[in-house]
Amino acid sequence: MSALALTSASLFGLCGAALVGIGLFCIVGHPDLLRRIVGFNILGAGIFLVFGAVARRGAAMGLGGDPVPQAMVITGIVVAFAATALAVALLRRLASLTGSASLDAAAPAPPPRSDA
Amino acid sequence: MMGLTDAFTLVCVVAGALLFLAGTVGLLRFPDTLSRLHALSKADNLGLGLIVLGLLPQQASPMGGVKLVCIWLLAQLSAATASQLIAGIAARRKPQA
Amino acid sequence: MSLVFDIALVAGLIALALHVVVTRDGRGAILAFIAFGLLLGIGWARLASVDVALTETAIGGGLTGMLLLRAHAHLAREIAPEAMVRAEPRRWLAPAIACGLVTLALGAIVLAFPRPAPSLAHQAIASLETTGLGNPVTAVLLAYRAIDTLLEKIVLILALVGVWSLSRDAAWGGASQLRPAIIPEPLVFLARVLPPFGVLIAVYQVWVGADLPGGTFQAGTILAAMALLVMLAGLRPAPPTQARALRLMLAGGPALFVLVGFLGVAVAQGFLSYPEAIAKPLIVGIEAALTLSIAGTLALLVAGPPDRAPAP
Amino acid sequence: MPESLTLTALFVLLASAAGLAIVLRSAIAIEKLMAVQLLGTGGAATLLLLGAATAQPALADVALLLVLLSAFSCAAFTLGESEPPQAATKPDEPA
Repeated sequence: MSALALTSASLFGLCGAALVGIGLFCIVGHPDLLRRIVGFNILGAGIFLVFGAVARRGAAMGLGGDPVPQAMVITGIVVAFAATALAVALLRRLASLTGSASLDAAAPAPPPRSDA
Repeated sequence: MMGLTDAFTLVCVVAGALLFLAGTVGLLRFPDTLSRLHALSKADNLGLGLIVLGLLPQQASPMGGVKLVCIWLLAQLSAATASQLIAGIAARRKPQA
Repeated sequence: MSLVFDIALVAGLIALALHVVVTRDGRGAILAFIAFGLLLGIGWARLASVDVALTETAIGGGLTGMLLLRAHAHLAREIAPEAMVRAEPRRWLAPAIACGLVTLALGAIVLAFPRPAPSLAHQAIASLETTGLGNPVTAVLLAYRAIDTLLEKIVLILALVGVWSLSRDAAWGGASQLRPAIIPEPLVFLARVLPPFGVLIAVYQVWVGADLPGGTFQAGTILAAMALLVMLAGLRPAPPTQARALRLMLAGGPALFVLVGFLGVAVAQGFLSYPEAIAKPLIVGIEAALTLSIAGTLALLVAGPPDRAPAP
Repeated sequence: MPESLTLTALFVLLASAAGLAIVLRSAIAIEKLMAVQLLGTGGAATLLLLGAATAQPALADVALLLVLLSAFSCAAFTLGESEPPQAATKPDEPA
């Protein structure tokens, strides 16, 4: 049973590693800023899963996992959500001001609104 | 006696799982959006219902069973409303398409 | 058999993440991300971390999805179709190789974890009695590492201040507009029927969180989702952000937490240490106050910066 | 018994995920939403089965949340859908 739990934990750890790579690629490579925010969330999910593997391997004393990494992941999920909300607000403001959702210099720049 | 409840659980649970498969097949094979929605809600309601029914005898405490039934009722409510919302969008889409 | 299940789950997660990266359809990517959040919740349940599974399902599958969908709708309105980002060919090979290397390195680290795994479970269980709690994760969050939770609450408030400060000057202190132009009838029905269940489940989560999986963050997220649903259906307008009661509610949770922390200096061993006799009622009290303030903060974070001028 | 329950859970998960996999690649936005809904209900059923298989009653709470929030994301989706793309009034910005 313990060998099986071990394998399952490292499986999710490896999945976390893959998700980190995919999320990073999305952040670096995608032209659409909203998609980059989604990529940031995938990256975060991957890191949390690696933590989850650590927690699962620390199962002892009748617990399913080590509670300390679990608590850190809960904190992390909430903070990542706050960061996402801030990024989305910045993006919406950018779109309202420039009429573009990317940082490429080629984007057309209409005259800024009077309310800006 | 124990064997009988286990058999009941298995039959219900497997029937529920097959309904989920039917929902997927309906989602893929039916010709238009509304009939796909119909297939989907059948799977939602009946599939989850059968699984809940099957798991009821396996619960350790009566409260666990009550919780299961509550989950099913909530799923009924939200699935019905979600279907209405989706159908509304589909109906408004139709004239444009 | 359970290993097969895990492999299927992991394959689904990676496939959905890849879909998010490669698809051209922006809204399809967001829907795939919501599905990703749901699957990830099941994954956390498989890792025996039910507390995390609850949080991930509520935030990853619920609130983040709504935040992104709203942002997508807003961008579709603001941006002229010809200015939308075209999928022009970019250099992708070098970033792909670099990201692949990161994955390989991280994977090697995962496989090279020390063999008798280090664990703080013994210490967590050993001191559980002094807190009066039964759920070690809640104990870590609100007793052993309470300073982390306190700082996290402050990060949430700071993020909200940041979001609000992105409003136009004229709208500062006003309310956000959540109500869509057309409200479908079933949405109104949903917003009338679902919130009572949501509030019940949230109260249950806080109550049960002391001894079983569940707790403040999960309950706060559910309450936030229900509040958003009500505002979305136009049953209640979003509150003006300058309302004193709202600001008091938002600051109340962390303020109470800090107050209890300093009380700990006076009557117990130091900052954020609780007197053993009343540890449990104290923790449950903090949780209740924090739940309300987390719910308010999360809902307003999703609602976004105010965009109507405040009533004079 | 736990083995067969896990097997059923795997089956339900695969059945609902297969629909998602195929629908996400083609089709209209609302059908993607329908597939996500199916995954929500299927996920709840999976969690209930797993909870019974591994004797973790707390998994029922996760299923409860899943059911509650799948309706929520459907509501969030209608928000973007119900507004015509080139609406004359922009609720987020003054005209």
